[in-house]
Amino acid sequence: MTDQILLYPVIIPVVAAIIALFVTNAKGVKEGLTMLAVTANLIIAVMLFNKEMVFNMPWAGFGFDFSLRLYHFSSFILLAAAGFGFLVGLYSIAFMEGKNSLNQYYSYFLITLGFVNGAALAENLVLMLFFWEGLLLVLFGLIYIGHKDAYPSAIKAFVISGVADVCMMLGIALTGSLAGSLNMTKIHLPLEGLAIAAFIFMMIGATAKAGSMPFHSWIPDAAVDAPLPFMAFVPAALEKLVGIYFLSRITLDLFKFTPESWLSTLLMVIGAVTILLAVMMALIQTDYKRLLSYHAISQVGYMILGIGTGVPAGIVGGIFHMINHAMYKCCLFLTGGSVEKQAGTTDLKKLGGLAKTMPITFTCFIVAAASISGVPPFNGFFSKELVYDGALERGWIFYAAALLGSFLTAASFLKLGHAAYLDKPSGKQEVKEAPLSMLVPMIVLAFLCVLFGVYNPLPLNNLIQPILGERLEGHNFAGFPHSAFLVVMTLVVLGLAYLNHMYGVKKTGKGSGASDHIHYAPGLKGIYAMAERRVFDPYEIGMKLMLWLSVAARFVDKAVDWIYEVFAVKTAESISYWIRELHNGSYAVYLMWSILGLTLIVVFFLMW
Amino acid sequence: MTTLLILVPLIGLILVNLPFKNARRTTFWYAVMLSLMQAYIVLTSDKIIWEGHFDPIEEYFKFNLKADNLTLVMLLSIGIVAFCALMVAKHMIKDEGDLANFSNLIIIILAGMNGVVMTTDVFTLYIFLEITAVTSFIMIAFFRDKDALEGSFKYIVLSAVATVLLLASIALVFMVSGGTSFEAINRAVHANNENLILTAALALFTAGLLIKGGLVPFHGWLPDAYSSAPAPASVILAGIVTKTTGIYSLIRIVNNVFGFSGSIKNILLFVGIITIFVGALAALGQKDFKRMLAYSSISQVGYIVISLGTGTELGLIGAMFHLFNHSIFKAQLFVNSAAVEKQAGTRDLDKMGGFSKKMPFTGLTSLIACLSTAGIPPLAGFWSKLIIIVALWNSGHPVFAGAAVLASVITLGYFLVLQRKAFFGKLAEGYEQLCEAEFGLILPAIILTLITVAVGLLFPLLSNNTLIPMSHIF
Amino acid sequence: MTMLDYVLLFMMAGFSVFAAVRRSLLQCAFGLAVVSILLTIMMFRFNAPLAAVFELSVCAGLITVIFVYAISLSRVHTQEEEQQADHERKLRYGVLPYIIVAAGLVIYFLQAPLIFTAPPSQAVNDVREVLWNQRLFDIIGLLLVIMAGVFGVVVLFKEKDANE
Amino acid sequence: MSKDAASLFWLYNTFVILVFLCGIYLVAVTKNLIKVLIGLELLTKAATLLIIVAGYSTGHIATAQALIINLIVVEVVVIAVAAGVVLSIRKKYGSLNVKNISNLKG
Repeated sequence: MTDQILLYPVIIPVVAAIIALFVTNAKGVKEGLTMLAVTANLIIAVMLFNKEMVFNMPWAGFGFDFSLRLYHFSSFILLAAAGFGFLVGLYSIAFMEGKNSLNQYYSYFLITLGFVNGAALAENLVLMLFFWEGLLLVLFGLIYIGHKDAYPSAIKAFVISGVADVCMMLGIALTGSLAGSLNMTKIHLPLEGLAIAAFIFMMIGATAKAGSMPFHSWIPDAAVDAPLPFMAFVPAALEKLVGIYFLSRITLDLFKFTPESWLSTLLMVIGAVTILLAVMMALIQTDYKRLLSYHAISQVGYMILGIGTGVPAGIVGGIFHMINHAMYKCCLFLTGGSVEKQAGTTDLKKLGGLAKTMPITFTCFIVAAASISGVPPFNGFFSKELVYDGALERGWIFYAAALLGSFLTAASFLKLGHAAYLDKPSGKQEVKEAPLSMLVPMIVLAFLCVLFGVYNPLPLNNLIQPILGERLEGHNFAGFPHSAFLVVMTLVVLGLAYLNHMYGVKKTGKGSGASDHIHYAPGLKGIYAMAERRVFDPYEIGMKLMLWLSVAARFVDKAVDWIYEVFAVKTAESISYWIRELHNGSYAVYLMWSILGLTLIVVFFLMW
Repeated sequence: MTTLLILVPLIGLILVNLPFKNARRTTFWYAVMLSLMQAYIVLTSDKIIWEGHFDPIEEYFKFNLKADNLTLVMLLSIGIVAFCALMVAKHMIKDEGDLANFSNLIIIILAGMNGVVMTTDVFTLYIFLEITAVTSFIMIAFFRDKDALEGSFKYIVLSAVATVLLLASIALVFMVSGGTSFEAINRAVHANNENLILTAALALFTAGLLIKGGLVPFHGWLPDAYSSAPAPASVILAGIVTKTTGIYSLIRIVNNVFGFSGSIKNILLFVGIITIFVGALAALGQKDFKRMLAYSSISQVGYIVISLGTGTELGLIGAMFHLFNHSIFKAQLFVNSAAVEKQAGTRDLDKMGGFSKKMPFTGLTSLIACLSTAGIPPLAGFWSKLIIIVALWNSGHPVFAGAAVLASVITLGYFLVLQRKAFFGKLAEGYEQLCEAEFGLILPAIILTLITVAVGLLFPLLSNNTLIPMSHIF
Repeated sequence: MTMLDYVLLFMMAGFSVFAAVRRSLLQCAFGLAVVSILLTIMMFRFNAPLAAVFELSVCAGLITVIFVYAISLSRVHTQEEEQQADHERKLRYGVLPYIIVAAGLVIYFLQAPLIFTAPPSQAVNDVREVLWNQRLFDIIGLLLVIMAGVFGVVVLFKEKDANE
Repeated sequence: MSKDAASLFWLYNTFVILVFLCGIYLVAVTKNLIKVLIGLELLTKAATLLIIVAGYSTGHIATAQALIINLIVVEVVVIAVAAGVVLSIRKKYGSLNVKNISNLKG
């Protein structure tokens, strides 16, 4: 196969997107075009799977050449993205019906897919940065068209991702200058001196794109404002894919990342903190979609923790968790979408008793919720075990944090399931099951969760482990987790979560109050209240800082204006007036000046 | 035969004023012919005139006149400015007899300046300076109105003092060198350098010439003389007389005769920078059109002197080029002021306004002259100021270079004030029926503008065949 | 340096100060004439006869005549102008110290020793020969000056005033 | 430069400067325009004296005489024109007071 084919994954979605922008909004034309593009992308991704290919074209001089490289890891990301693209595309046809600015939505959707393919395939760092920035713009676009006052959260997302991308740019510039070349395969820098700074900057960029702690605050807001398929497609799946793909490329290829270095502990700390804080916030949410978005943030913590350990088990666990998370999170969001479409609201207090009216959505929810909580037969359980194995190897404190995280995850999902589906129905109107085109993606994703769980050698052996290649040191993590101790601990934690849920329900009488006893616990109540008021949100702090800066700048500007308009003019006028006064018209005075001048010159000459 | 440039005007003067029937009416045309011939001769550097030898004249009049490049430039500008002054005179002086007198005076001052420019003897220089001075006294006081008489008297007093200083210095030099010709003095200077008498002589000479050139501590007479003089007189005065008597002789004396010593450079730099700033700042607040132009010419002469003060070859080129440029656009500004004065009848800037609507040519030409004086790129003024500032920078006076640039900003300032008050804005009331000056008045302005623009645009190729050779007078 | 030279010098200085200080115009003109005569005598002393004759005839004569004519034109001061002029005379003496200081400075500096190699003494010492052969160009200059003077007189002393 | 010639020059030099200063004082201080002219004439006298002394002290008396003759002629013309201007001022203002000619200000 000629190398040009590498261009197709990028070109097809983007061209389709441009066409979608201008196509007439006749019934179904846009949807058809999108599905066509997405299926073509899926076919090409399948064809390209596990191939070795390089495509090179001079682009902008100065060493930025348009070079794409297909190898195992990028083909895996390509395939996953194509899969999600196809499923969410199918889902959004039904879901987005009747909503406004549809051609904008579909074109941004396709551009996102194209740029993710581009970022995955990019061989040149600057080219990767180009696609990375493209994603930022489209992210803003997609949130913006959510509904009419989605503007603030779109700006918030844009600013936060923008800041992170600037760090990324800085990192790439540093790496480029240190390594002398911008080609990812040629860069292999030891971690000392400036390289550390470069690593940190790039790590910030990658983790921010994946949505980890310091750069996470836009996701919950976007969850409420943005169109739901966007949430299912970008924050849940693609961003994680691209972010973690680049994070693993940094740690595995670009830098000699060793478990001993303090950077790996730094990564693990970020991961652990993200897990705990995000899941604690998730627990107290009363909105279906916000709860899921906080979980998306906390699950990223597991991936970063896994990769941060630097141990083969941890890395394999992290990457495996990445794909698993993408699947069940996307499925959960889709169930959220169907609930929103059918029941009209996503507020847990108003929902209830949907199990009987929406059986298929309910079953998909059960499968996805179980896999995210790490219940044994499903895929979440196996990837979490690998992450626990890696974390325990590096330090029990990280393992304890991860375990507490999964306890709270399980508790919150029990609360969600009980409140949304099992409580007695509070709403009056009759709720029907979601249309078929929304159900199919959910069912496929649920089936995949089960498949990757039960028969996990399939994903591990031919998808994830080839990525590490020689770094595996001969382990094969496929099959049932090796250390029994971890399995027992997980089961104990799940049991505790169930008991905690039962206690909460008995105490408050209804499903949605299951976490109240934690929410209003003496110590936590103040912190939770402050968190609700966004006190800890870095974005708000930044905005206040900017306010002071602009006031100071305006003051300086006024001072400079004063100097030019008032000061310079006044002095010139007064000096001019003084000089004109000096000429008082009498020739005697002029003569005296001349004599004075004469004596000065004579004295000057004879002295020097 | 350089002497022709002096003899022909002299003989012509006698012939034209003979008591024939209408001999006096031809004076004006004779003067015009003279100035044009002079400009033509210099431009074409006609072989016959320069190298030709007429035995009869040669045998009787053995003058040792020398004409190098600096003289050529001066002769050219004298010719051009004299022609413009005559054109303005034709239209400003209505009476037949007065016009004849004025043309005679212009012929004399033309001959006088030619003498100053071509002489090689210090005392002859003094005599021709006196000729030019006396003629300009008479021209200023030509119409004998109150202001003109006052301006003329002030010029007489200060010029007389300057002359006495020159004479004293000539006496000292005569004592040391025995002769008064430049070479004799040069030999004496080289023979016993660091002699106190010679430094005293140089000091007195510089002071005298600075008074005549109108630089700041000595400039008292200049604004009054220029602003009160009748229009044609102020054109030729501001255009070329002050620069020939003051600056040219300064260059010739300091450069060829006494040679550059450390102290003369410092004096020239110091006087130059003060002149630039005082001239510019004084011009900023002026109410009278011509008085502002007078102060602006003081400031521009300061540029010439500061460039001379660097003492380097580039500085000299810059000085000479700016001298030529300045005489062109200053003469043109005075021609414009003459046109405005004739049409609008007033010189007070506050009463004027929006004249360029009614007098488009005058407005446009004065705008170009203003921009050129301020040194705006495409025009000639920019190139000469550029050379000056580069010369200052190279000769190790960055502070002066910076100050010179700042001053040209002030220059642009007061010229834009002039343009806005006189030509732009809405038409001042009472001038509705204002109309453009006759063709005679616009012609000199257009010629001078064309010269400024041509020199500005053609500067690159102009520079190597005229400016560089000009520096070989060292 | 005979006694006569000193006497002449001191008389000249005395009379020039007399001319500078005296209030009445006539005495001032008289002082100038005496200075001019003394100058002529000095020139004879320095055996420069031609120059002396010129000086005497032109300066002492012509210029004094001009001044007397000018004085006759001006009217005598009225009474109150008289003491007004006296009052101003007091003011004028204020300028004297500045002038003395300036004189002191210049004289002090010019007293420096005079050492330079003297040029060869002049071969030709006949004025006429010098004037007509070496300085011919000056004569041309003189012609022009006289022409200028003529036109000056024509313009300035013209009876009917052009724009009266 | 002979010794006595040098001393002769310096002696006359001081007196020349004195006469020069009297002239300047008269021009600067007087109220009457004609006195200004007299002052200018004094200045010329000083210059003439200096040239004669310079010529005599170095033996170039012939050239000095030529210079003096030329100088005197030129000075006559200058003073004549100056007198003309002064008389015109007198005719225009009616008085010879210096105040008349100090109204060109600024």
